[in-house]
Amino acid sequence: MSHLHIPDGVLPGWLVMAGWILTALILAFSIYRTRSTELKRKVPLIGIISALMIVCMTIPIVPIAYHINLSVIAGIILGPAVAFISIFIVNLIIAMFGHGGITVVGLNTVVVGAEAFIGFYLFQLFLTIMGRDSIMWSSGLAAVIALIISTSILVGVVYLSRIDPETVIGIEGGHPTEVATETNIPSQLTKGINIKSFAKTILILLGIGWLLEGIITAFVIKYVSRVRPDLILPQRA
Amino acid sequence: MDVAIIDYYANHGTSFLHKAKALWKVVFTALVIASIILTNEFYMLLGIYITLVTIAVWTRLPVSRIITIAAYPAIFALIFAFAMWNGSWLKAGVIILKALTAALTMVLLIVTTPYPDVFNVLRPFLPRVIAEGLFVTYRSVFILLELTDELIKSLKVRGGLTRRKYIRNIRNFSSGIGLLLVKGFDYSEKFYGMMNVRGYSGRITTQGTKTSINRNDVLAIALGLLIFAITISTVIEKRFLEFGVYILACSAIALVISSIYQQFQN
Amino acid sequence: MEELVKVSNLKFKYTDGTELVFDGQEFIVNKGERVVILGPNGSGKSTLLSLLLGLLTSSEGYINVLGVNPAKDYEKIRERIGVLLQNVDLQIIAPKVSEDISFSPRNYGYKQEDIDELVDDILIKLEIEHLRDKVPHYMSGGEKAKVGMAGALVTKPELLILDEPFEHIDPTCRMELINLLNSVNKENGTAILLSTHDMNTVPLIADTVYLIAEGGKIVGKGTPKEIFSEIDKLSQCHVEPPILGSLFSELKKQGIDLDVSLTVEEAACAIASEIVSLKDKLGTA
Amino acid sequence: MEELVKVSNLKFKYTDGTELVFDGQEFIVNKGERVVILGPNGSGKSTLLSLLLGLLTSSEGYINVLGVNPAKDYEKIRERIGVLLQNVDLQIIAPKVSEDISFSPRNYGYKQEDIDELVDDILIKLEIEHLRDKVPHYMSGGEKAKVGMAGALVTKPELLILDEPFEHIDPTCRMELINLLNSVNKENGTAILLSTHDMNTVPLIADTVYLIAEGGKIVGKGTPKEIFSEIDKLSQCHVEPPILGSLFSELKKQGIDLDVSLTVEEAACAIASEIVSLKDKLGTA
Ligand SMILES: Nc1ncnc2c1ncn2[C@@H]1O[C@H](COP(=O)(O)OP(=O)(O)OP(=O)(O)O)[C@@H](O)[C@H]1O
Ligand SMILES: Nc1ncnc2c1ncn2[C@@H]1O[C@H](COP(=O)(O)OP(=O)(O)OP(=O)(O)O)[C@@H](O)[C@H]1O
Ligand SMILES: [Mg+2]
Ligand SMILES: [Mg+2]
Repeated sequence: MSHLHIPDGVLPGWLVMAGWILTALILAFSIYRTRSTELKRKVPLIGIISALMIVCMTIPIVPIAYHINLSVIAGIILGPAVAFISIFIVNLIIAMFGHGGITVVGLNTVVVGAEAFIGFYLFQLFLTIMGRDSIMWSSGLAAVIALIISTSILVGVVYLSRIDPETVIGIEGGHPTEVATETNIPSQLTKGINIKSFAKTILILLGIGWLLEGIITAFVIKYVSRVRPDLILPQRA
Repeated sequence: MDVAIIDYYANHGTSFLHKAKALWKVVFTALVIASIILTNEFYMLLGIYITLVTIAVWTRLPVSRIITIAAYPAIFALIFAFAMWNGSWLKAGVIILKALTAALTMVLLIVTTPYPDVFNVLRPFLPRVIAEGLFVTYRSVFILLELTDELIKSLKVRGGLTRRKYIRNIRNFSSGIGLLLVKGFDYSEKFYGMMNVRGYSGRITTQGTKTSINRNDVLAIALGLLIFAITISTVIEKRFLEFGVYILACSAIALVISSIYQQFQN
Repeated sequence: MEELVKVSNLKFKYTDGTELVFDGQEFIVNKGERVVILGPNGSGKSTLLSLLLGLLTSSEGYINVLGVNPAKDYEKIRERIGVLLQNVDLQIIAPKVSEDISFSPRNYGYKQEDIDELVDDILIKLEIEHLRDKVPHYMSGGEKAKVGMAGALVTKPELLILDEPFEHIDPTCRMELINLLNSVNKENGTAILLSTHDMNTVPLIADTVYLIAEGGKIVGKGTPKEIFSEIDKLSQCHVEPPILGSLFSELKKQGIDLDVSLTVEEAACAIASEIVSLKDKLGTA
Repeated sequence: MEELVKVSNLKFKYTDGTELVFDGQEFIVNKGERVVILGPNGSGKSTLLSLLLGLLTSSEGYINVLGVNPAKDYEKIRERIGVLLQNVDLQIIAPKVSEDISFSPRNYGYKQEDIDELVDDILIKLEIEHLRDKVPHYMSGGEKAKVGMAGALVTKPELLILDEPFEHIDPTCRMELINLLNSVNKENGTAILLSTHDMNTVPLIADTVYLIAEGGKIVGKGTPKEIFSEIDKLSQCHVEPPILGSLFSELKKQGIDLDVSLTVEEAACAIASEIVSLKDKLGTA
């Protein structure tokens, strides 16, 4: 669990909608941009990378929720645009399998897509700075930083959910008082997410995940670069 | 998330839900999900959850397994609930129940409907790359699952996964993932090439033949509408919430009767 | 005779630098002919078939399949070709057997009734009606092979291209497939082009055998008997003659020169008649 | 004789309900013995081998490998067992041949000098020194098989377990592998347990053959000659006798009763001596 799948019903409707719109826009742009570079030839790659992400989620490394994500690997191999398509596919499928929320596929895609995007550019940057031999360090570092940033985005999203007091977290409907009387929830307690404790919680929970994902990303990219270097380096063209 | 098991259930079930057409099951799912989004009432959500469990019993699949599969998002919901903790158990319960109920709805759909059928319904709304990507991904998942199985066997018999040697294990495991990626890519490329050789022009499965709606479809839609109607009425008219207890009781009774009946059948 | 496939001096280079050159002589498949390609691992059999299917593009040389260059215009001829690849798993596309078998005709835009009829026909012909509603990843290797074959045969193609169709398949099933291929060949005049390592099946399925050496060079062409009697060429290509071929050449070495026969029945007849005639002579003597 | 492997009345059930019961008789591999398992597709050969390797856990019955129950204590015996699984592709894990061959000893914690020596030895023994620095991904099937074999043999195991090692491999390469296995068996006394579909290689590699029917039942045990002369049992298991076996039984039908021989040389001798003796008689008569 190097990254958090937002479940259904936690975030307010407007935020969920915003996630969908953003995802739709980025998808449209990605498809538009890649059309020129032979999108058709990419379909097998999209398929296999998406499948790999899904399959890796079925291999729990440490029991329960811990699994790796491979989003940065997707970014490095597919490039940010195509990786976004792939991540959307993954999120849609795992949502169907009850793994993340179906209503928040949009938001989840934005968050994980950001990992791929940031991972790709950081990897390229580190490679140019540190040279081609640093492929392990470059990819590993890129992964860790990308995950930290994407988690921050997630915290940000959750923070955003507090902004509109009318729709506080969407937990209570439009009539807080009535609800409160009905179900005996003291209304002063429904202030929504405590952003500090939320951030603390996930930072602690995810820290180990980042490290693990960083190490695995480094080894996998190293492996691929030795066996099929063509899958990694000419990507920038 | 055990893809193979889910796929097996979807393809080997015999219940009314398995027999209903994918389109109407998707409608059912959409209605239930909408209900879950609309209501914020603990008892309402619990009622829906119990109803869904009842339907799970009707699918004649291992219910506990289905519930376990659908319990995964609860872990994340727990984190959110913890972060939002303000002393209200009910509120935490609502957050977790929402995640659980939504997940169970999706899982009910997916254990009774082969995934390609579901995405065939969505297909008209998706760009071609995504539709094709979804499809190739589905096949690739099964190719990879088989490869993964063999890979893990190889790693084990060659000493690659040893108790208590964590660093070594991670390293070997990563090599394994790299191997899967490279091999898997070769395979998907061949698979995609073969699709084209066999004449692919955008029709992977048969278009849903326009047969009339059957009993199973009607039942699926009716269930969806029922849940939606009750939920929406409580959202619009808060007074209906007084009946919350009865709704809960009804769903619980339905569950008990169904379970006993199912037990009896076996 | 009409040439369905013609290849000469074809060159292909993989990204890692492996180069294959299919020269030495022309490679031809005639209408209704059953052609087998033999060659060691890595000689380029699969590569040649992929080139014919337009999956790879050659860099040099002449290639013609059903009148077109497959690298450019495969779409024009694909309805006339049935294909079964080395790894059947990768060619079963649709999620249900009946849907998979109807994949090609559906995509070619056939009418639904026609499709249904074609699918029914082929299911009956291959005796796999019980598999109609199965999901591919829950079938055994042999079943998959038959489904793959059904998908290849459903549009009644003129040319069938098969890459090692007998791998993974136990001997009983193999004989069924061979009989099936032969009957399709006879009834519909379908030309068959296949590659295999299993020398012992070659005499049962081949009119013409091509022998490919490492690197792609076509070093031999002939009927199974002709090819299998050129022991030195075979060993040059790391191809072992089928067991009965070896038996007869071993017998020849020991001074017993019988007509080479490559099926068990023929061979038994040849040997038996030799012995019986000797015994007869002994009796009369 | 020391029993390395002993299995009796073993039961295993896959999650989807497929049940395999290895009963009928005990399954035993002795020290230094070469054992072949024959059976149709889906009879449970791979499952049995997986059980022996501790990859699956049986629900009932007795299983013992090198003195332990592999499901529990495989780690204790893994250094003494070399393994080549059905799909070599996924068994060659490292991105370079030499790294892959040293994979097991590295994981077992051997010292670097020892590892280097072991790797050198095995590369020389299998005559694949030229592959040392290659990337396995681009190698031919035969080369991969040899590298996989090297990885299995590098720690000089007492027991070699191979699941269909001859699939995908051309006949010449197959013969090389067979000779290699036989020489390892002779020199180091390594016991060999393998499963295969290729009947014709069985006489070359087996001391003992076990015949498994669908569902796992062990229906036959014996030397190749014994097993292959029980034609009805074979056909019950959908196993075809090797070609020479069929030839001799065909000859028998035609009234010529020779000793069954299963290698080309022996068969040729048997037939030739029969004919020659007849000719001699004819000459003297
Ligand atoms: N995708 C690829 N990239 C690089 N080299 C390849 C690729 N596919 C095949 N080769 C190489 O090309 C040569 C011919 O391979 P091909 O698969 O055509 O042989 P084959 O005759 O079909 O062998 P087999 O009998 O093992 O199937 C081999 O040396 C192989 O290593
Ligand atoms: N992972 C699995 N899940 C469910 N059933 C399985 C699984 N693996 C194998 N089986 C089933 O168990 C039976 C035995 O399979 P196994 O692979 O052991 O046969 P085999 O003798 O090795 O066949 P082959 O000759 O095709 O390799 C078959 O019916 C097969 O379908
Ligand atoms: Mg090939
Ligand atoms: Mg097997």
